[in-house]
Amino acid sequence: MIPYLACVLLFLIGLYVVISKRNLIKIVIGFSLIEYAVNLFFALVGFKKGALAPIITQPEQVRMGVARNFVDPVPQALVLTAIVIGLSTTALMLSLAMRLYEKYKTFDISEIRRLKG
Amino acid sequence: MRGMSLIVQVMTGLLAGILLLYGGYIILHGHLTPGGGFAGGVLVAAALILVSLAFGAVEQVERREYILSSIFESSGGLLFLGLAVAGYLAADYFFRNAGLFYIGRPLELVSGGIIPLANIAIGLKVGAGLFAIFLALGASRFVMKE
Amino acid sequence: MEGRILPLFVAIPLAGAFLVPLLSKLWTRFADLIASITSALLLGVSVYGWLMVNAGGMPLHYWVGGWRIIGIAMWFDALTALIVLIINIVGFCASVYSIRYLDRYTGGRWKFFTLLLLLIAGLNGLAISGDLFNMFVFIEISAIASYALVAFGTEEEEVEAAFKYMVLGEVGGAVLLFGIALIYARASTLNLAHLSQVLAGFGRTPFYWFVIATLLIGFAIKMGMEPFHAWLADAHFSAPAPISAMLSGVFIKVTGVYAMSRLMFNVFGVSRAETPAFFNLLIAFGAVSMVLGGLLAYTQNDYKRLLAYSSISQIGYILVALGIGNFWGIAGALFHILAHALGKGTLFLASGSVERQTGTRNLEQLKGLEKTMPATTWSHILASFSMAGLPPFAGFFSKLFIIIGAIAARMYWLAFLAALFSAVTLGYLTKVVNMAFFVKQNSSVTSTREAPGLMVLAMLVLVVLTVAVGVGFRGVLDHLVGPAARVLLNGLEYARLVLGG
Amino acid sequence: MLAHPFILMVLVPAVAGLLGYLIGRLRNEFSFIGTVASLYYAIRLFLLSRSGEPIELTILAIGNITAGLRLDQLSGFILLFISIFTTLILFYSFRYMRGRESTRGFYLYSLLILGFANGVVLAADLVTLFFFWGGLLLLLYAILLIGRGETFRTARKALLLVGLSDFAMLLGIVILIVRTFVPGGWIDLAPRVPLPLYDPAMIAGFVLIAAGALAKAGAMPLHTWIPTAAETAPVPVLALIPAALDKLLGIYLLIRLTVYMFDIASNMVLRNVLMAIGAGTILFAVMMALVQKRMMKLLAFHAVSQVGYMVLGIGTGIPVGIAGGLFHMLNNAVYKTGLFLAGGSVEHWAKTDELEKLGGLARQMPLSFVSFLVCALAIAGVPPLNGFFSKWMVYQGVLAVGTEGNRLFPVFLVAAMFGSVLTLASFLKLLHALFLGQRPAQLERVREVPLTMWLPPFSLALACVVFGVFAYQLSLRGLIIPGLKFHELSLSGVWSPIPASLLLLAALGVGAVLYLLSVAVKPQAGRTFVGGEQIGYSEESRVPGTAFYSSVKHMPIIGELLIFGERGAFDLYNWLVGIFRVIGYVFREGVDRALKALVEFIGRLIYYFGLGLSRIHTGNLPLYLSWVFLGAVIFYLLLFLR
Repeated sequence: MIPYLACVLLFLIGLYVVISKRNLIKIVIGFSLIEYAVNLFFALVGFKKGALAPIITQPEQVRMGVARNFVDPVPQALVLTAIVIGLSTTALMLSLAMRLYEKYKTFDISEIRRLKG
Repeated sequence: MRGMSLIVQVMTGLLAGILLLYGGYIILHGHLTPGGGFAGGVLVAAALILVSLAFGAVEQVERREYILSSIFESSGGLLFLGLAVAGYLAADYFFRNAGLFYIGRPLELVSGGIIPLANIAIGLKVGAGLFAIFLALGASRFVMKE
Repeated sequence: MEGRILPLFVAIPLAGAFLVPLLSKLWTRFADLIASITSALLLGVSVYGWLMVNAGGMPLHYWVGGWRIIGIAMWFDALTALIVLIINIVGFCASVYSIRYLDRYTGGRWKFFTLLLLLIAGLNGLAISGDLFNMFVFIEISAIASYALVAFGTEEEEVEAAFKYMVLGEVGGAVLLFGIALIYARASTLNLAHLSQVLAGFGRTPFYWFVIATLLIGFAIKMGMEPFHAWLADAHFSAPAPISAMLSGVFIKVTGVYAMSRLMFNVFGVSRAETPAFFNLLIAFGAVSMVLGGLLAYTQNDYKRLLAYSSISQIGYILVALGIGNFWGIAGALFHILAHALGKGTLFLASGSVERQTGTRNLEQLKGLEKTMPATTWSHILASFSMAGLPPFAGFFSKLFIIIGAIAARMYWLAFLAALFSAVTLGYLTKVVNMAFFVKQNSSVTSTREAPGLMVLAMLVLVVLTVAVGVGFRGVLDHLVGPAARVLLNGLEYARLVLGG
Repeated sequence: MLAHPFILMVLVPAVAGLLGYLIGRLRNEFSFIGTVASLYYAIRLFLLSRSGEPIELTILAIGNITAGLRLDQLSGFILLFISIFTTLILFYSFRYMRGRESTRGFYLYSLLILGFANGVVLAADLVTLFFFWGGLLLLLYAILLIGRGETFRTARKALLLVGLSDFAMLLGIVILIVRTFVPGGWIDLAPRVPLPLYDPAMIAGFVLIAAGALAKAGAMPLHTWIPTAAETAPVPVLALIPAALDKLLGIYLLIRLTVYMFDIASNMVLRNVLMAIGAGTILFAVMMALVQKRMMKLLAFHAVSQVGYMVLGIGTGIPVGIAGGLFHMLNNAVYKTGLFLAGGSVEHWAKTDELEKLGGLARQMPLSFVSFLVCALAIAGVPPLNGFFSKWMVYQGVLAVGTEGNRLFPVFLVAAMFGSVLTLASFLKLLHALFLGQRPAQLERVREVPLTMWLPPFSLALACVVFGVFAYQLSLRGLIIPGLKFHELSLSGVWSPIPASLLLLAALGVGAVLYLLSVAVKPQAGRTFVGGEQIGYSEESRVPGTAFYSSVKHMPIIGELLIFGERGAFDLYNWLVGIFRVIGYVFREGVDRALKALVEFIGRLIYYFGLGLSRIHTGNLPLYLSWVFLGAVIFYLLLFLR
């Protein structure tokens, strides 16, 4: 239960950062926190107590059917994909943040308000 | 312009080769051990970024590197897609793994069908792509201005 | 195998996207060529797929890599056919239009077309995907491409809009991923068909509602429903015109409405009789979007911003229609997706032409363009009529179906509201006509010539389709929209077809 | 199926219009071919429809629902006249429109309008009808963009007003469809058994659709776009749309509604409402017409006013009244088109339609003058012209309502008769201002218009006479009565037009001779002397048309009559004009402005509300995020914690 609570906490911290911080870079960081929280949650979904990592190290394992004692490998694969997506979004966000800094000479989101109405 | 200090440059020269090697290892063993194209590609990109941070480069070289890496990235993507299409053409299934390469012998390097090849393609794409992102972000500019 | 063509929907645009940066190093115009050829091919494939589904009556399916249920499923039924057709029609027009439109920007041509093709690939992949996580991945692919495209101009406003759009959009993405993780935690499967059978066994527990609410937040952000709409106007406003057309015409509907209705109707099995709460929520938020979007559009003085707020209003129509939940409502929603994609696509392309020729989009500065830009003017006027729901254009029939649905469901106030807000739509769209095209010019910004031929061609294709869909609405209803609406109405029947077939 | 005459009626004009638009050089030829072909098919269909059996063509059939076209006696008759009027007007406009702006568009739109109007009349069910109806709305918008001045405002006003009523009509159609799903049709326009008219939903459907029909015909209070259009649109457009086609179509639909689909006789309240609208339209529009200073606007207000008689007649629900309303529609289209065209001829030469600047053109333009005179007398209801006969039938209908115990009927009767008197007055004024009186200097060179321009109004004037003299034999028995479902028409009080008209003709002949002898030969202000010295013509000494009565009283014989009249009736006239000016002012300020103010107020309300909404989009990202957060909370509240 505690890991799940940690996820929620992480998510809330991320949300807090995104909503309340004004610095663009901090917003990106907060956003990454949200992603990590969700990824962590997803990885936890596949967790099974006392099970092994889903890696076959000996040929015999295949034949003996040890595979049954593995944790669910699907979430891990999915989380990897999600991390890749997170990486690209973070990279794009950072590059946008840098462009914004070049244009507006500030990292303060509350001053970047040319679009309104 | 000149990059970082001599100590850093020497250390980088030592490390970069090892990093590249390790990245290649992870890419190639992606179907046997944890890791694979993405993780290995990140390592490769890290090595490249390290070198370019430590040694610096004139803008012209950066531009060339950027073009090169975008070419590599695209070819990685095309290779990956080509593998998928090869399975499609051979056996009607996108990413069909059977019937192309020898598969099914656990824990041997040449055993995963098209998976090692796909890992290589992904490694190419991720390595080149991350490096391209690094160049596009222009991080080196900030470092070198100091 | 029947489903052979399905991977092409993803493979063709991806191949195009990877080829563009390689080949455009040799000759920059390869980018235009590849993009146009690719999108034309896609259009051909989607028409072919539609014909196959229509002829056989049975959906097409495909397992990537031949892995059956543990692999990635692809699925092409009548609903997919409709969505894929919409994506590729607008995508084709956008890429043809972009060829001359991009003259405005210095360089970066290949980046634009790569991203555009990635956007199309993501949307197509989402439409044919039969796997929950894959849906998420494709949503993210198209979303990331769209963030980058919004920022394409790299001026202050563009980058600002892209950043805001991105933060909101990615919050939506994260929430979606959270919802998917919740589903997986409970059902241990991601295949939509399998999932629907597993979920059907759980009953309408609080967990069920929690997951629906979570997913709905994600989709609401993607589709720009009030009050999740804040990014939409900025993004549509700042993007290059063909991208605005893609975003408004296709993106918000495919990643928002289509994905939501696919999940809710076919996987969660919502139905008006059993889960009225969901439908009432759609009606409430749809009506609010319809009203507020229309009011916001009414006050704008920027051509594209007005159109952007109008999109929110039209999304409201679609949601209301889905919320009505009977056949006419759902058919009306799908018809409206089609009509709005064509009509709003035309309008955004027309705004791009005006901006390219005159250099401004401010309605107070534009005057008397009718004399010099007749094709653009009339494209705009006809598309406006379609959007406002005047016969015999496509938009009329969608609104007619929506009103019929509302009356059949005894929601008279909704019918009244829908009719009223088509008058408001007419009001703000003719305001554009008035200010930009017809008022006599007096030394204000004006253009000396019509937009280039390819741009006009792209607009005309959409306008002709708008008229054709309106005139041949019976055929469209019988062969395209009606079967698609039945897919949604049949709900869990979907699962049986996949697993049985 | 494409070669079926029904389809051809719609397609041929449209295709001819498109071809003419594409090949601009041949647009006159193509327009001619299009209209004549439409006329040919219309005559064929008219003759076909004489057999009495409806002919149907199903276009779509899905299960039980069919949509299609149908020809019966009513639609055959209307079709014929649509084609006739369009042909005449286009014939006229070949010369009139030459060298003007947007000529290509004019022919395209008017031919498309012809095709769509044919479609409306041929439609067998409400949905098909609405399809063409909506198309006409767009074409109206497009054709009103032609002209001079702020055409866009005109077009937008028309689009909003007519569009609003079209939405109402759509709502009505949907209510009817949902309410009474008749197997075999999307609400057939001529069901075997009329629908009942007591259920609130049915009444709502009826009222909403009737609103659409009335707006099309131009009844108050949805008429205001017509006078506005008169300021900007060219004459053929005015003659084509508000004068001819819109009346035909609007009243056609009203007849379909009241006689075929429902039985209006069964609901007294609705009848009273319709009659009140009719009477109000007659009176107020004619008052507005009296005070106009521009010919086209004056005619436009009369075009509105005449609708009142038709609505009044149909609203009576008595066969005579309904037949009278339908007949009046036909007559009105004939003389109103004639008036517009003849007036347009004047305007064509004079380049203005302001009454102050016109006058004395009778000698230069005798044929136009005669056409205008006959049509003006017809509209005023002078026997034996056609306008008299139909008005008389309407009065009979109103009287018959009185015998049914309706207490309100005297009001309607008085309004209708009074309107008739005022119509006569205003046309006397118009006639004088245009053709009699003194000619301004800049009009010296005016001469008669060419054949293609005088022939259409002249033939219409001829039709006025023919329809009047042979009213019973030709029009009623041949056209009107078969078009309605009543087999017998009891005309109480016999009016035999032929002998009466012979007598009147003799009187008119004498009058004409006198007129020619006394007035037209020698205009009264021939020479002007100042201090014993003759000076030339000067603008100051010219008496404009508004001083009609002061100049007429110098005429030898007619002058005597008029001097007599001037003391009594025309003092009253001036007095009344003063009152009407006030009433008209109040009406214009009170109702028209109030309506406009209301629309503006709503628009402004929407605008400021939207402005307030748009103000809260401050561009502040955390604010947007908090909205998302808020929405999320609402979602969870609504769904998870239900």
